[in-house]
This record gives sequence, structure tokens and C-alpha cells, in this order.
Amino acid sequence: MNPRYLPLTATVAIFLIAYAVCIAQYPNMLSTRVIGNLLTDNAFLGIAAVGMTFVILSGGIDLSIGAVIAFTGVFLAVLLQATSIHPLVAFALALAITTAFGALMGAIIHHLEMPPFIVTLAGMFLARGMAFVLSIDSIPIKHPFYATLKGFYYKLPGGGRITLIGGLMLVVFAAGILIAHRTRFGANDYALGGGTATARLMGVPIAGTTIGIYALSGFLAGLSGIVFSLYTSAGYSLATVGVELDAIAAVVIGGTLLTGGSGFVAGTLVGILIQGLIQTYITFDGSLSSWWTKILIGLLLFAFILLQKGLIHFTGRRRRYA
Amino acid sequence: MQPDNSHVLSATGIDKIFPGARALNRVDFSLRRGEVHALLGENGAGKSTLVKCLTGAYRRDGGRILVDGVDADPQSTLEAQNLGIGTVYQEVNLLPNLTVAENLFLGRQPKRFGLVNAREMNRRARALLAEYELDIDVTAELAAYSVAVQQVVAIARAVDLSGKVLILDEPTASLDAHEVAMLFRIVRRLKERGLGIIFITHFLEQVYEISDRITVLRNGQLVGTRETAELSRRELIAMMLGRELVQEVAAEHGAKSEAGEVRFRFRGFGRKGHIQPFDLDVRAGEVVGIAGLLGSGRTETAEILFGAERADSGTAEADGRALDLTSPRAAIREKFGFCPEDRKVDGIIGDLSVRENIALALQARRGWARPISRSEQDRLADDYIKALDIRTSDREKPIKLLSGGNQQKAILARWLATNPDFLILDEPTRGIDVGAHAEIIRLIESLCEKGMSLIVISSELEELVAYSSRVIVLRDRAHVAELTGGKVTTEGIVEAIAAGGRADA
Amino acid sequence: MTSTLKAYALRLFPQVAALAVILLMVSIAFPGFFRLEMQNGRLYGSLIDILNRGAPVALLAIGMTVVIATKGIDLSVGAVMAICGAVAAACITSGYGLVATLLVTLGTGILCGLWNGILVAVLDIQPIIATLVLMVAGRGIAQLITEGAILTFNDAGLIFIGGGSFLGLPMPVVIWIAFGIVVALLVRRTALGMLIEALGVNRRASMLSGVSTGVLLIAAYVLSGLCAAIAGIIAAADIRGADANNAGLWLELDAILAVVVGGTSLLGGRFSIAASLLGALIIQSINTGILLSGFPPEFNLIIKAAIIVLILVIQSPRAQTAFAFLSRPRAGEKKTEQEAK
Amino acid sequence: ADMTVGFSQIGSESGWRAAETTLTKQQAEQRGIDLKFADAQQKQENQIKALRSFIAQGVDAILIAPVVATGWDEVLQEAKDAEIPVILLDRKVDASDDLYMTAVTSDTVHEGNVAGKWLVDTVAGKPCNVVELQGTTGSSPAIDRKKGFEEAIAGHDNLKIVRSQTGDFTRTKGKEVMESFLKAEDGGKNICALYAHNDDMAVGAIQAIKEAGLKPGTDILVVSIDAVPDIFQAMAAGEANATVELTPNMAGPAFDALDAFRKDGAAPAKWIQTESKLYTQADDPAKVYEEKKGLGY
Ligand SMILES: Nc1ncnc2c1ncn2[C@@H]1O[C@H](COP(=O)(O)OP(=O)(O)OP(=O)(O)O)[C@@H](O)[C@H]1O
Ligand SMILES: Nc1ncnc2c1ncn2[C@@H]1O[C@H](COP(=O)(O)OP(=O)(O)OP(=O)(O)O)[C@@H](O)[C@H]1O
Ligand SMILES: [Mg+2]
Ligand SMILES: [Mg+2]
Repeated sequence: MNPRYLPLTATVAIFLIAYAVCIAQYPNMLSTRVIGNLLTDNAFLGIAAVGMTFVILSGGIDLSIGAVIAFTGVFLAVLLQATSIHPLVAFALALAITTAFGALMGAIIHHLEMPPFIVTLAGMFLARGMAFVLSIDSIPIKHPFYATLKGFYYKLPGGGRITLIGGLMLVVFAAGILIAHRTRFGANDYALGGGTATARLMGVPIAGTTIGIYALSGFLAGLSGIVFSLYTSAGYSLATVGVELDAIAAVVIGGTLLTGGSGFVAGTLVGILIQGLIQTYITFDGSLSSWWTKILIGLLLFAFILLQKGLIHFTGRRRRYA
Repeated sequence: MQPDNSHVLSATGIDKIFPGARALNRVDFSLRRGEVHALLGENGAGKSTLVKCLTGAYRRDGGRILVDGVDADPQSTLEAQNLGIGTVYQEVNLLPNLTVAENLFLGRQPKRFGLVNAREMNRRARALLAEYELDIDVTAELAAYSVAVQQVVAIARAVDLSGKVLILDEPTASLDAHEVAMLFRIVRRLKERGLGIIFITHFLEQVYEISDRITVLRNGQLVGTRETAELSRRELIAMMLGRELVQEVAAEHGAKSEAGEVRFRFRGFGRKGHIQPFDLDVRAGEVVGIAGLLGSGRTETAEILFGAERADSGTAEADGRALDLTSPRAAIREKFGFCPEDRKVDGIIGDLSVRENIALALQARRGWARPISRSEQDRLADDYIKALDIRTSDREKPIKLLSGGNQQKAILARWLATNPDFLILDEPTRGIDVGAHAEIIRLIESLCEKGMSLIVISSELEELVAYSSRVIVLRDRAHVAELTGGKVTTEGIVEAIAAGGRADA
Repeated sequence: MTSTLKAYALRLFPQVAALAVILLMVSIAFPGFFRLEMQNGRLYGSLIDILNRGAPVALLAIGMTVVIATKGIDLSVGAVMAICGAVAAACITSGYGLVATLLVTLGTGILCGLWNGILVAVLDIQPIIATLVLMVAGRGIAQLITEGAILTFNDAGLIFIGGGSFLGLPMPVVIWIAFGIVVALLVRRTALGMLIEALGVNRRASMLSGVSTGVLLIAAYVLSGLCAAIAGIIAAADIRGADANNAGLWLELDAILAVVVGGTSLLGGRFSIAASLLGALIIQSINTGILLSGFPPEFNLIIKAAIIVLILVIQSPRAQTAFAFLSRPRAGEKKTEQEAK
Repeated sequence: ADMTVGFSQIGSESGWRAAETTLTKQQAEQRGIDLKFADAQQKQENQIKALRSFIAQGVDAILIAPVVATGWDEVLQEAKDAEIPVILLDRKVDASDDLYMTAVTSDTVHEGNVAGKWLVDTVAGKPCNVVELQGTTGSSPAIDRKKGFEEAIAGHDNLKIVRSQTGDFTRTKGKEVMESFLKAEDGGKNICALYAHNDDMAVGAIQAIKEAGLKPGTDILVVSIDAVPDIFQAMAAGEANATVELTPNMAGPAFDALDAFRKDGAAPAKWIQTESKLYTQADDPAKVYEEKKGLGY
């Protein structure tokens, strides 16, 4: 097997082993409900994490996504409450704004040569602040179209459902995989992660790619915000605090190097599922106090990383320093 | 200069100013169709800078560029590529994290239904590399291959990109004779097709073998452009250095002191998957050369001797005392030094100043609690900048801003500053100009006289022959022959390498 | 010597300028801003508040600077603050003396740093994810100690660390300034600074040059843990209780921001502790300024974001070169021409 | 255990909530209920996930302390479809009331109202500048407690809110913000009363007032909400004036309702309101402190 796929394979293997262990303890976890929930409940996180994967592959980071998701939700709620425009139009508007927002951050990062960490941190403050300014209340969305959208789902035998948003996440992942590995934009993304200076000398359009990457992340954060607003039928400025860290963790657990240039979009999906599994397991257990919950999540995170390292190490991946 | 139709590329009055240094001063340069034009000069003369200005990698501060007689102003390498200019930059070894095929076709991947057609891309990549007799897995990451393979890939990419002009900035530095011959065959073929080729190197033999015209730069200024056939070596060197070189290197031979006692003794030293166990004796005051083809395990030998890779078999002793070579730090404590081959990755600390780069190893050996005082560091840096003629405007300049050859000299200075007993040099003269080349060889000899033991790895056999008292020949990651005394000749080495047939591609 | 001093001044100029501009802006919005008076033997005023409230971030920024210089990052500092605050409160309420309490608490911080350091240096886990483990689990550990409640204490000695004063300055201010000076001297008067910078720029090349990269990496995280421990003690002493839920919450981001505003690159290498401390003061000035200005809290984040972006834009390499270009036209060129002759 | 109940708690962001968790666990234990506890770490998405997991596990009933009012329709509908009764604790939701069995909450607007009324009565017409320490921006208790307080002082022109900032419900921020209020209002001489959205912020602010050389409770009146033990200590020392109780025992009434429902199918009222009791210095704060100390605050 090509050693490039080793981290990915290791991650998938770990997920399957972990799931098997969970089922051994709680047979109920095999139900289609749990699987359906895993997709539905993590849909917004997964979609945002696809954007994060592209950003991290390029050697950057995007801390703004949690705030952008919240902003999108509040924006939609306020818009649908105050005007009578159709949600689809509102969606398009929201996506346009978040994409532009991402592109703006990308432009600042590229043209002012500022570190992504800080630019997107400021972006996070700004997006969350804008959400506050729009409304500090949580606003329900009562538009009938939302109900229609929620009515679309595929019922699995055993009571589980593949919902619209769960399906959308899978579609986004498929599109993400295609973009990453089957387009020039994707190749340029990896190239940036390998080294900006070298990529520039090799003729990669740095400016366009950087801006494109953050715009994509902004777009997907916006999409994730739409999904989140469907998920909760509301907009709330305090929602999804810290989601960026969950997304980063999913990306890294999925085998992508935070230094950029190496990893897979598909890995992120597994990373998301692993995190979802940890949470489901903890809820099924249901005996942990608040603090033990945190400690256990930390320990499981550590165990997964360690296991991944171990698997990769023992299957012998010799890599020259680059 | 008038635009001339026979010139595929011409540049007039190119200026480039860096903060604190003027790298190019009104340089004129022109390239004819179907010629190989050598661009020569000392380290830091401005060759790479000129290339980068021509290809839009740097924004020039003045001057005009014409491609096919038409004003062109490439703002980026991408635009230069679109103009038909393919370039192999010095140091830039492509993107290690992409596959070989992706590196070759980045930005121009074959598409099908709007998507990249990976199968087609890999097929073409294999076909392309076959021309260079390189049969490697093109779907593996580039980082998995040695510097030399990476260099060949970079060349293949640039050649494939160049419709009109091919620029090669020290492409042969990490290639051995076989690869160089192959590269030249390809260059000749391109030349027949009417391409203009700019060729930068410090190997004068290669210049005379392949080039039609020569342009020499010195201190960022144009010294002159001449027909190769009309320019003698002596004159050329004088043009480059601005003075006569006292003696030419390869001429002298035999100044090697017949060394004394065996000082360092390695028995059954090796590591699985890297290099087969070998025995090695090194006397005080001798140079042991290591020769072999690419990938034959020369660098592995060096790394294992220095503890950069831990040996899993064998013993090492000095003067009968067992040595601890389990890590570079341990090796340095035993007064070992190692000047690595890949200076960008293993050598320079890019953002730190020349001074700090020179003082680093010495400081590391003394430990953090005993800092080398600033004045002492300044003195150290100044001494070596002078002794090795490191061209830098200032010892506080970040080393990454130095020209390639001068970086190499600074790394050498780092190790000389630690005054080691046993020094391993992996391709020490790579990318170093004739003047400095002679200096370094003289330096190696004087180090020997002081009783230091050296291991030198080099692809330049003449050079190896010039200073080695013995040469170890490697093949397929094993030490296969040891040449001593009168057998230390270029022919002898080539014969020993060839003895088992060519190892691999 | 004067030339190094000059280089130093030049290095800190953007931060000092930014701080001055912000203080000026705040004083326009709130005229009494610069007023200082003595009260109960200690200085009292908004400027002192900035120094005092900035203490935790300033302390965290000291450790964070060194970690970032090694090309790492430490997300766990906020959680470590919570742990150490909890440990201090637990120790003092269960009857240990002040000295024992402090030693145990600092030891805890060091232990946390050691854990991070080993994950990064020995197990070779990416710093952001290695420290994420402790960031998530650490707050749980802190809550385990306090059982989710605020553990209050009344020990005068411990409270003095948060609320006492020394030479007219609040103790936290004295502590962070003193600690900053100690660490700055430690790294600059020994070779540590240079070795850390080398490690951060090129770990492999440093290793091949004999730098003990592993030990240095661990030491950097240990220092960061120690800083977090001190910050944790101060935060707890300030409110006379350990609030495991909120102590140090999101402060890691402020600390990183302080380091970056201080001009240290997140890509490792060159660092300046003094500049990071100025960065911490800049951030605290923004916070205090917002509180004094009387805007509704909905606007806090937007104001903060706008000011930070402004500062960073001014500090960005592009703006700097433009600035340098404007301020000394062609000076560099003449000099090199002379050199060439 | 004959009954399994899932409990989705918001998190453990404050002592009050820790007490609520402790009491819920105690109550469950006393009644022999197998309690499945899930901490959502302040995230609605985690609560929804927890609810779905409870449904997938097939628990007998669900308790939830919702982090926010909106966004529960779908998951509550799922619970209803699975015939699992849901009881809301401590906060209400913005959903049709046939989606849950009952809500055991206090009225947070009313709490603010009680605090405001107390202040109105106490200053008795004298002019008084009030500073307000808000809870976390956007959180529903912060919004409601602000609203209730403003309603209570409306029409009393002698009372004026001169400064209002968020203290994030924490002691540290409460202290920091109060420090700047004091600086901004002439060293505190302009301030006659402090209204804090929770006791923790009030405790922090009290320290700030003392450090500024003023007497909390006398120079500046302090009124806050929650009635956690520490504020009673301050009241006993004369440093705080009043607090409005928010009982952490929401689970008791909830389990009572559940038992009644399971025994004879009696549907409880849709809203079981807990008392918002006002405590002042007259209520023997030292004794209340002793009572409350052991409850896991
Ligand atoms: N980015 C930069 N900033 C400042 N100075 C630079 C920069 N790049 C190059 N220089 C300086 O410009 C001069 C010319 O460098 P250049 O790389 O062109 O030399 P070169 O002729 O290619 O040498 P070599 O043979 O060693 O590769 C050197 O003195 C170098 O220090
Ligand atoms: N032509 C080739 N095809 C495939 N792999 C190669 C080739 N040449 C070298 N390699 C690989 O590159 C790695 C580097 O080998 P090593 O660095 O020991 O070579 P070397 O003898 O030092 O050559 P160099 O002249 O590049 O220093 C080896 O693992 C080898 O397998
Ligand atoms: Mg060069
Ligand atoms: Mg080699």
C-alpha cells in the first residue's frame, strides 16, 4: 500500500475498533438510530470541518468558523423574522456574506502577510460581535419552509433516519474530496502547505489560492450555519462557541498535519465520527460527573492520537525530514 | 542594445537592490535561440538574483526584458512559464509533500470532464521520467527520494515547461557523472530544437563541455560576455575573480601527508535498511574519501558515523577508547563534526544571522549556561567570514539571504569553529565557486596537517583524488572497495564503482 | 552596546507606539484616565488597573513567547491556571502552610508543562493537539478538585499575593514584572535564547548541530506551565477563591494574541519577551478602555476586533516596508553604492 | 432501579449549577431512580445529541436544563414520538407546550423584578445611581433579569442605571468591571447601588468596592440574584444587602410530577414555578449560610 494512505487507514481502523468496543459494552449502540444521529448531530460540524481541512492543508488555520456559524444563524433568523423573503433567498444572501467574509480574511492574510491565526481570531471577534449587534436574544425561526426541509429524510429500518442535513454533510464531504484530489485548486492547496515560497516559484497562483481557500472555508461555515439553523430552527448569537477547536481536532485526528500539506478530507469525516462516538459513549454511560466527562474526553483524545502514532510507527513509515 | 531577432531573451540594465545590498547593477544579458549560455561568477555575484529577476520571482528595480524581441514584464513565475520560460531554481527542490507526478504537472494537470485525470498524469509522468532513465514510483511523495532524484525531477519539470527558454541554476550540483551526461544529452537535444538555455554552474569542465557563450558577473556587475571557444580557462577565472588564481587545484597532488597511527576504528558499524555493517579505520591527519553513485549510501554512512541515525550494530573507538555515537550531541562531545549535504534542510538556521549560525555548534557544545560572549561571537564570525571569504554585507544578515555557496561556507565555518578531531564533510564543495573551491581544498589539507581526521564525500572524483589518501567505494549501501596509494585515481574509482555493474537507476 | 540598545528600541517601537495611541484614545473617551493617587499606601488609578488586571495574560505571555519561539503553541495554559488555582485553594483550606501551598501549586504547574513537553518532544505530537488534550481535560481536573463549586479561602498570605501591595504597586504587578525580568535575563544572559530560536527555526539542523532540542522543548513547556501556575495563584487570590469553571477561560487566546501583537512570529524563531509583555498591556488597555468607555457590552467584541486588526495592519511586514521606504528614501541605496566602490 | 431517567445538564459553569446537579443526583438516589447524566459543556448541540442518545437508549423519562430557549421542537417531537416524557428544568423553551410534560422553573424576569422592587423600596424616593453587572451577553437569564429589573424601576425617576456592562457571571470579571465602574463614576461617589445578575459577580464587585476604600452595603447598596452560600456570608458581614433565591432543587418537584404521572396518569400543570424568595440582612444570613453550605454550591 502507498504509505501516503497509512494515517488514513490507521484512523479508520481505530474508529472501527472503538465502535466495536462500544457495541460490546452497549449493544444498543449498533442501532440505526445511533448511526443516523451520528450523521445528523454532527452535520454542521462536519461541513465546517471540510472547510477547516482545506485551510489546514494550506498551512493556515481558521478560528472564525464557530462565530460565523452563529452569525449566519442570527442573520437568517433576523431576516426571516423581519422580512418576508423566502428562506432560499436568505440562504443565498448568508452564503454570499460569509464567503465574502472568508475571502476578505484570505486577502488580508495574503496581501498584508499576516498570520492566519490572528487574522481569523480577529474575524472570530468580529463575526460574534456582529451577531450580538444583530440580536442578543435567541430568535426562533418559524417559516414553514423550514418544516418542509426537515420533512425530508430517509427512514432506516430500526427507527434511524438519514436526515437532509446528515445527507448534505456526506455530499459536502464527497465534494470536498473531489476538490482536494481532483482539481487544480486542490493541488494548489497542498502546494501551499508544502511551502509558500517554493509554491510561488513553481508558478502556483498564491493570492488566488489563499483567498479561494478562506473563501471556501467561509462558504462552508455559512453552509454549516444554515444547517445549524435548520437543526435548531433558531438563531442565537452565543451558539457554537469553540466549534473551531472541535473542527481542528477532527481534522487532526483524521490524520492531517497541522503544519499543512499532508492529509485527507476523508480523514476528517472519520475524525468527526470518532468525536461523535466519544460523546455518544459518554452519554450511554451516563454516570460521569461534569468533570469526569471532560477528563475522559481529553484522555480518549490522547488515546486516539497515541494509537494513531503507534500504528503508523509500527507499520514503519520512514520519512525523510522535509 | 537593439532588439535582435536572433535573441529569444534579452535584458538590459537590470537593477536589483536588497535592503543593505545591491545585488545587480545595470546588468545586460542576452540569450540566442539554440545556444547554451553559461552564467558564471563567484558565490554571491548575483547569478541567482538575475535569474529570479528574469523570471518574475523578484520584482526588479530597473531595466527592460524582451522575449522574442517584444517587451515582457513577467510579474510572477507563472507568467514566465506562460511566456515559455522554464526554470530550475537553485535550492528549490520542488514540493516534498506532493507526489512526483503532481510536482511535474502542478498547474497543468491533464483534465477530463473538468477534473484532474490522475491516471493520465501518472502515465505521462512515468513517460517523462523515462527519458531521464528514472524508473521510480511517481505516486510516492517526493520527500521519499534523495536530493539527486529530486533534482532530476525538477529538471524534467522545467524542461517540459520550457517552450523557448530553459534556465538551470546549478542543476548539476547534486548529480553524479552519469546523470550529468544524461542531462547534457537532453540539453543538446533542446538546443537543436532552438531553445535558448541558461546554465549556471561552478564546474568549469561542464562549462567548456556544453556552453556556447559565457557571461560573467562579479559583485552584481556585468564583467563581459564571450564566446566559449575564444575564452581560455585562465582568462575565465581571471574574469570571475578579478585576479589570477594562484594555482589550479586539480594540478597538485601528493601533498598528502602520509598519515600516522590509526586513530578512529569502526568495526561492523551499520544499521539495517540504511547501510550494511562496515569496518573503517581513520588515521590522524588523513582524508578518507567516499565515492559512489547516487543512493549508494554515502550520506547514510556519514549520518551513522555522526549519530544522526543510530547504529544498530558495531563498535566505534578512538585511540582504543570506546566512543559514544548515539546522537549528534554525543558525537559532538567526542569532538566529531558533520557538515551535511542538504544545507537548506539540515544545515542553515535560516532566520538567524550569519554570526549565530557560525557560533551555534560551539555554543551547543559549551552548554547553555556558558554563553559565548557577544564580542567573542563577533570575532569568531569575522574571522571565518574572512578566512572562507563569505560574501555578506554584514555578519548580522539572516543567513537565508546569503547566496547558496556562501551559506555552504558558513556551515563549514560552524564546524571549524568547534575545532573537531573528526570531521565529516558531505559534498562540501557543492555550489562553491572556483576561488572558494581552491580555498576549501587548501583548508582541508591544512586541517589534516594539524592532525584532524576527515571523511569527505564528494561526487567530484578529481577533487576526491586530489586530497584523499584513501577512497572507500560504495555500492548498493555497502562498502565494496577501498583504494589506497597509487590506486587513488579517477579511473580507479570509476572502475571500482562499475565493477558490479550499475547498481540501479 | 549603544547599537544593541538602539536595535532594542527599534524592535519595541511599534508596540510602544500602539500602546501610546490606545492609551491616548482611551483618555479622550475618559478624561480621568491618567489620574493616579495614593490610597491606603498603594497607587490607585486606571493605569494601575491595567497593569494589575493584565497580570495573568502578561504572565501567560511570558511562557507562551518561549513556546511559540520553539514553533509550538500551548493551548492548555487557561486550564492549567484553573488547576493550579484549585490546587492552591484546596491546599490552603486543608491546612497546609503558605509556603507548602505555593510549592505544591508551582509543582503542579511544572508537572502540567512536563506532560505537554513530553507529548511534543518525545511522542512528537503536534503542539496544538498535544496541548488541546490538557486544555480539555485540565478544566475537568480542576473541577474534580473543587467539585464544581468556588472553593473560597481566607488565608491572609495567599490573599496578599492577589490583593496586597509592595512599594505602592499591587502584588500581581510586582510579580509579573519581576518574573518577566528574570525570564528575559535568563534567556538573554545565557545562550538559551539563541538555542531556542535556532530550534524554532530549524529543529533538525539544530539537532545536527548538537543542540539538545528535546530538553529545550520540554523546558519551554515547563516554563509555560510555571507561568500558568503563577497566573492561576494570582487569579485565585484576587477573588479569594478558586473558580475552576471560569479561571483562565479563553485566556490562552489572549496570551497568544499578546505574543503576536508583540511581533513574535507564530512560525517560531526570533522572540522578545519585553515585546510580548507590551502586547499583553495593549490587550488589557483595550479591555479596560472598553469598560471605561461605557459602550453597551454587545459592542465589546467588535471594538476589540477593530482595534486589533488596526494594530496588526500597522505592524504587518507589508506596512512596515512601506513605512521604512517612506521614512528613509534611498538611504540604503547610496550606502551600498559606496560599498561597491 | 425501576426507572431510568436521562438528565441533560447545561454544564458546570457556576457553583449554582453544580448544586443543581448534586441535588438532582441526590433526589434520584432517594427515589431509586437510575439517573443517566450528560454534561453538555454549555453547548446546545451537545444537549440535542444527548437527548437523541437518551431516546436511542430508550430511557423512561428525560430531564433537561435547556441552555437556550429556541431550537428544541424537532428533538422534543422525536421524544414524544418515542413516548418518552420530557421535563424542563430551570429554564423554559420556546416550543409548543404539548411537546413536554411540564417545566419546573423560576420566573427569571420575576427575579429581576423582585430585586428591582427591593431597591425601589429601600431607597424610598431618594435619587440613586445604579450600576448593573450583566450576565453573559445574550444568555437568557441575563436578558430576563435585566428586563425584570428595568420594569421594576420604570416610573421611579429617582433610580437611574448609569453604567451597565457584562461581567460574564464570574467573580473575576465582576471585580474587574466594578473596578472600572468605580473609576468612571468619580471613585464610586456617584454610585448608590449595584445590581448584579448573579451573586458571584456581586461577591467580586464587593471586593472591588472595599479595595476602593468604600463600604459595600452602606456606601453602595448591593443586590443580586441566586442566593448562593457566599453571598450570605457577605450579608452577615453587612457587605451585601439582598439576594433573590433561585432554588437549585428543581429535580424534586420534577420527580414528584413524574411519579404522579406514572402512578395514575395525572398530567401535571405545564408550569411548576419555584419561589423567587427575597433574602435581606434581616433574614439571619449566617444561619442560611450554614444551611446551604453543604449543598454542593
Ligand atoms: N532576499 C535577499 N535579501 C537581501 N540580500 C539578498 C537576498 N537575496 C540575495 N541577496 C544577496 O544578493 C547577492 C547575490 O546573491 P545570489 O544568490 O544572486 O548569488 P549567486 O551568484 O547565485 O551565488 P551562488 O553561486 O553562491 O549561488 C548576495 O550577496 C546575497 O547575499
Ligand atoms: N535513482 C534512484 N532511484 C530511486 N531511489 C533512489 C535513487 N537514488 C537514490 N535513491 C534513494 O535516495 C535515498 C538517499 O540515498 P543516499 O542519500 O544515501 O545517497 P548518497 O549516496 O548519499 O547520494 P547523494 O549523492 O545524493 O548524496 C536512498 O534511500 C535511495 O534509495
Ligand atoms: Mg546562486
Ligand atoms: Mg548523499
